[in-house]
Amino acid sequence: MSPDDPMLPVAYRVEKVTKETRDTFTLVTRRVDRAPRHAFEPGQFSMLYVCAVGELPISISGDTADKQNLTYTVRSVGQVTNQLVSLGVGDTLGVRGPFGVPWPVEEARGKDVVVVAGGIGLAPLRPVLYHILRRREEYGRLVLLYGARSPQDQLFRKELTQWSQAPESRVLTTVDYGGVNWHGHVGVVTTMFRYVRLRPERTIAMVCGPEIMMRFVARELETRGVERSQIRVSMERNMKCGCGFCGHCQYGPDFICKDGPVFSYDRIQSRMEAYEI
Amino acid sequence: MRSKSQARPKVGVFKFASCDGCQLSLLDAEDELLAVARAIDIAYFPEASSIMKKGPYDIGLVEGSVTTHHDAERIQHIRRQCRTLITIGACATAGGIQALRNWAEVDEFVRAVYASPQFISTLKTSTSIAEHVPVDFELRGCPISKHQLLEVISATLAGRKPNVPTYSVCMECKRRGNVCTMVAHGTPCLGPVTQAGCGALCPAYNRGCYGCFGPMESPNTASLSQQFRVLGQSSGDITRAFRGFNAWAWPFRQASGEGHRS
Amino acid sequence: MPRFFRLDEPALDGLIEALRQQGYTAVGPRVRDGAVIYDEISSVADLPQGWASEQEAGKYRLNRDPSAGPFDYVIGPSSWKQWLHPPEARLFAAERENGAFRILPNTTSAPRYALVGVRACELAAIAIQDRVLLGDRYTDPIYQARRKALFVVAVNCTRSAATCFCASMQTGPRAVEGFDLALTPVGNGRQYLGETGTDAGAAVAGELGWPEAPPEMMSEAAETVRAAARAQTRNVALEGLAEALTAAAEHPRWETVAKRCMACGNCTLACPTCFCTTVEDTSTVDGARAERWRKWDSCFTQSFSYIHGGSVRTSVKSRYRQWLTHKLAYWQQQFGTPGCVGCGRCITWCPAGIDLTEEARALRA
Amino acid sequence: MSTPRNRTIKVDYMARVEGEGALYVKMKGERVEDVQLKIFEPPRLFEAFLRGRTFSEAPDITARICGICPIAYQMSAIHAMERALGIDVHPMVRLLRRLFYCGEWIESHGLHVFLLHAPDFLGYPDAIALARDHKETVEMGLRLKKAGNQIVTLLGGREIHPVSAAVGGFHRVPSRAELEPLREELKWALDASIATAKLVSTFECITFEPDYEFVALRHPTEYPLNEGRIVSNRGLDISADEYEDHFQERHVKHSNALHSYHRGFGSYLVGPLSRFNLNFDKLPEIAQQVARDCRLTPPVRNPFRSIGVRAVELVFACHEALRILDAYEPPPEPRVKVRPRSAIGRAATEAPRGILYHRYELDEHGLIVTAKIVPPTSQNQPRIEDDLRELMPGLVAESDAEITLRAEQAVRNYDPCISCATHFLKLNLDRT
Ligand SMILES: Cc1cc2nc3c(=O)[nH]c(=O)nc-3n(C[C@H](O)[C@H](O)[C@H](O)COP(=O)(O)OP(=O)(O)OC[C@H]3O[C@@H](n4cnc5c(N)ncnc54)[C@H](O)[C@@H]3O)c2cc1C
Ligand code: SF4
Ligand code: SF4
Ligand code: SF4
Repeated sequence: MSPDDPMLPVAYRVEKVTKETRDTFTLVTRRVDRAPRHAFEPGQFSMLYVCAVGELPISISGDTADKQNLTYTVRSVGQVTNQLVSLGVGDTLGVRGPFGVPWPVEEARGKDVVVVAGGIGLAPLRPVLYHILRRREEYGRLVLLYGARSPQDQLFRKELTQWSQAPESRVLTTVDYGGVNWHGHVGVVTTMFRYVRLRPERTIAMVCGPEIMMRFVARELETRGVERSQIRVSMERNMKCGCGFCGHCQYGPDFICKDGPVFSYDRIQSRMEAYEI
Repeated sequence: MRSKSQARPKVGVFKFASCDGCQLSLLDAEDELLAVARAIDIAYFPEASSIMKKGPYDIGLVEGSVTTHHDAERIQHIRRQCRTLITIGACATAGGIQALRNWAEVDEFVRAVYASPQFISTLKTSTSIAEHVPVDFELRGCPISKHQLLEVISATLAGRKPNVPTYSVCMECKRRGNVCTMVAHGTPCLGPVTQAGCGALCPAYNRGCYGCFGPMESPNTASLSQQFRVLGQSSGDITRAFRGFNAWAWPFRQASGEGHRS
Repeated sequence: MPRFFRLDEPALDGLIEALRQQGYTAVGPRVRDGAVIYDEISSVADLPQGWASEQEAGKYRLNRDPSAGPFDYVIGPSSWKQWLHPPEARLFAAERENGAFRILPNTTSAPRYALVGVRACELAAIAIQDRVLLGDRYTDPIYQARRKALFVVAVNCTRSAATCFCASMQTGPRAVEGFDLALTPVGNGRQYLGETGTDAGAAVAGELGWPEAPPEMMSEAAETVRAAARAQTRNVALEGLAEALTAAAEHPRWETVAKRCMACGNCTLACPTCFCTTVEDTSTVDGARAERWRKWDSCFTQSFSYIHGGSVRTSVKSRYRQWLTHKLAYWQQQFGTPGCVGCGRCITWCPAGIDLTEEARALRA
Repeated sequence: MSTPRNRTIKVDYMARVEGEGALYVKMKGERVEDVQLKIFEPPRLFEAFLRGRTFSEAPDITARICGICPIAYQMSAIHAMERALGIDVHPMVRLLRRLFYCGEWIESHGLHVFLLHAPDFLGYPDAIALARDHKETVEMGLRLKKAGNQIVTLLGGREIHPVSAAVGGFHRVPSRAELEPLREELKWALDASIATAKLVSTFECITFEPDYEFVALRHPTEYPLNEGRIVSNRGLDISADEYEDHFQERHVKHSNALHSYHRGFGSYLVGPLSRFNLNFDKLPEIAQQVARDCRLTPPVRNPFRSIGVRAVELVFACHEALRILDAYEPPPEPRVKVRPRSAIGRAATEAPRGILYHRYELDEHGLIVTAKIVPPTSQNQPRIEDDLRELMPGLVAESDAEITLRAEQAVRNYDPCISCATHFLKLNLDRT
């Protein structure tokens, strides 16, 4: 029908697959028809379609400066993600979007940025780190707090080291279970706050991870004086379309696909505290 | 979708106490049967073929309920032989209509049917396969829908979760544009508490659903029973309504008892 | 400026015929299986003349009523969304080609429907779905194509059912906009006052040469429609409702209603504004071809809120809360109007007889 | 291994029959010592749990006895209930029931002829293997079978356990226009049935002609489906009400199915051969002609030729279905009102495999007090054993494999539905 049917996927070819952890893979993809890739901003997501299997919301984890590829980091947790991570170089997948409200990288200009990620939640935040580090002087301090289940579950390990070496940047990681060879922090990500000194009035926080982790992180940030409106979280709900037609991602009055996934904490704080919304 | 070429999955079809209807559904997929036979290796399907390849099997389709000591042992053996075990139909998933014996004195039942009851060896109950061994997927219905069976086969081959919804028959009923028999005619209908899958057949034929796909994901049988009473149903009627082809499925079993109390 | 005409039954037949001549598929009310449903019609003879419905919470009966004209039935179970936002629609097909796949968009053109007998509440419902599916950023091409090809003949209500409450929702019973032509039955329902709403409507009226309506016909029409409004027994108090419901998230009433609610989904699918859908991917046994289908869904199903790890709304209480709060509160914030038009379908067609107006009232207490 | 000796042959599982059973043959030299058609399909005890259910539930419950011929169960149950409750249905309802039944015959015969029986004659393990060499034949069979299923689905919603048949009529009857799409396919099916008859008449058969008592329904004007008197070539002529006076069920140790005998006569045969032999004159001319062309003229005694007779019945069923499409007008009401009363009702109809008898005793609320169901396979079971007893001596020179094959084929001649009789077949050939 209409050429700009938002429900029609566009074919992308897998150019490269990187194994990040035992269950998480990064796929670099390029448009099959060689037309320019879809434009996106950090924090936006695509609906990725595996032919005959299904479609899922997956955040773009690549650099906005990469003008050729769309990159995704996928954790295999179920049917479709399993199939997605087993795609090999040369396989095709369908891409719709990008959809959603991005992280406030413009608004954050000149501010300290605290990025808090849990597990796969680092993937949607990676474009933010790329963005800031490329324009390092335009932003204040950069702090990344990253929690993973175990050292083996940490994503982007090489990059974590690179980022920690960037000027005015701190990267603190923690795990739930360390094992014998782990000499880093053990514990939930909120415990990391005691190692960083925040300048709350000039801080903007971007948080992505399991809902319960985001709830605790947001509370922690709030007790440390960061205003609710300066805390952004990325929410997750079932999505079938990405453009507000299917209704599945409703979260109170908001559609996560188009009013989110990135929300200002002050808007959704009461909903995050409630049950089964 | 199958990206890499892989061996055709080896499939076995096994029968327990049943009417054969569910396995017949495969033969009733006339348009797809030959394509199915190309896509999977039908290794064991006595109703259709004299070839009986030994296990193990990638997929076992099990029809029927367990009603004899011998079958109770046989299902253990089959489970060990099958990587994925899929039960098909109300007998296999809930004990079937023959589970009505579970409320009765079986010996008396046998005496009622057979002149020489001593020849008959049967268990006191008819039970679902899942009461005996772990089951990977259940396909409901008395009989199953051949569309759902084909979906399970195609989805398994494609690596997709089968589209087998667990919500109510009403969802399909309304999509199909049926007139609700309960609201418009006052005909009792189990649709609201029954799992979709048949395409809301009975309401489309102007009768109430009799629950052949078993309980839906969150069956509120108490509310439906109350509504049945409003429609003038006696407690005996309500008991009978829930004691059908899925009588032994827990929510229906429970609801059929409630019928007595009121 | 709207113009007013006088129509009799043959003129109505002429209208249906003219629309069919123009290539529209005429869809209107007709009797099937003990209810008035919407389906294809070819003439006035197909309309439910002589039938009247009796409606209550969880109950509908279509009774013989010799005095009833073709439009005296009051709305039944089906709504126009079935024709504009179909229950099942294929989004696209895909074909395997040496490892890759090719997307095949739908190629069939949208059907052209002339809807005959659209009520004021239903016009409001269509306008609401317009906002959802033709909204700001994205448009749904399936809905859009059908919507564009539409011709609407509205009919103002002269009777109300016991479940109607459009007057309190300010959506009826008189149609004010969104139609090409509107009719009001007068003179015991055997004559009609015709009103044009668009140029397309005016063109048809002109072509058929309908005589102008006398002024007394207009006042009679206005009065019967007002009477239908006065006859309504149910209502929802809109003032402050959205705020009250948003604040009532932990109200004990949700537990009470969850005892009766069967989460069967009937209310949402019968509702003319509920738009939610799910998708299903299918493939042929040989894997050569795949399709993606969209189907009406409901927030009452478990899978609706499923994310990896489990459904968000596992309790029926939270699902009922989603439905009612969305309809009467969140919708206002999302789209600027309530999501309810007062048609009463969710009340009549709830097999457990749950009454949204009653719940809304209890939740404010 | 052609010298007669004492030997034991076992075939554990017999395939391509509906249900679970075993066959046991014990031979001593040329003498057959014992033949048992063992049915170990677990008993499902329908007659017991039907008690206390309402009359209106019997058609749907008894349908679950057999997924291959559910309509036969629905029809016998409905007719028995209507006899008990004194109901006459509209002639158009009667016609529609015949159409419904034709659908089941076409489906069931199509299934048996192409998918279960033909592989025996052509030397294949199943229809799927057959399709590799004879694709068109199998495709024709599947399409024919589907034509039958289309009738059933249209009238009843689905192929297996359709939902529309009811005591008093149907829950919903179709309009003429709804039936119309069947016509083209049935025309094709009629031609395909004729081709089928010609095809199977070329299959090689051994010579084997037992002296059967053929028992079938007979109707004054029609080839029997739903109604008729029960007649035989030995002079039996009774109504269904008298069935139990003449036929007796025995319970034998080796089987979970009851064996039926004609009192004073012994085993008897029901099913296509019996219907054909006793009602040849009622077949439409086209079916008679096809039969003659295929050298099938009554009495056909060779059970191995039953495949041809089934094909002739396919011709009849397609022809009859087409005739009904022309004659049908929707009845004024889909079904008549039924008032329960205390009574007994009996009925027999012609399932694809033969006579299916039901009897119900109802109380004043319409609840079932006692039920009795005699399916065709129970009736044929003693006769199958007799066939084997008569067939075996002639095969004694053959190899074990050959004997087994023949024995299996002889059983399959009956298209036994063990689900009905209760279900599964297993052959143990024990020669000592
Ligand atoms: C905005 C957004 C961004 C996301 N970004 C990423 C990412 O970058 N990397 C990543 O690994 N994961 C991401 N997810 C989560 C990812 O979508 C789920 O893990 C995935 O849907 C699970 O699907 P499955 O089929 O593998 O799992 P199953 O548990 O088998 O789920 C079955 C089906 O349920 C639905 N479903 C399940 N979970 C979700 C969900 N969270 N949202 C929508 N539908 C769901 C899908 O239709 C799915 O096919 C994101 C989710 C959202 C909402
Ligand atoms: S007829 Fe039954 S299945 Fe259909 S909507 Fe009504 S209650 Fe639900
Ligand atoms: S409506 Fe109910 S009884 Fe009828 S076929 Fe469907 S699930 Fe079975
Ligand atoms: S009430 Fe439920 S089904 Fe209806 S639009 Fe809202 S979320 Fe969707």
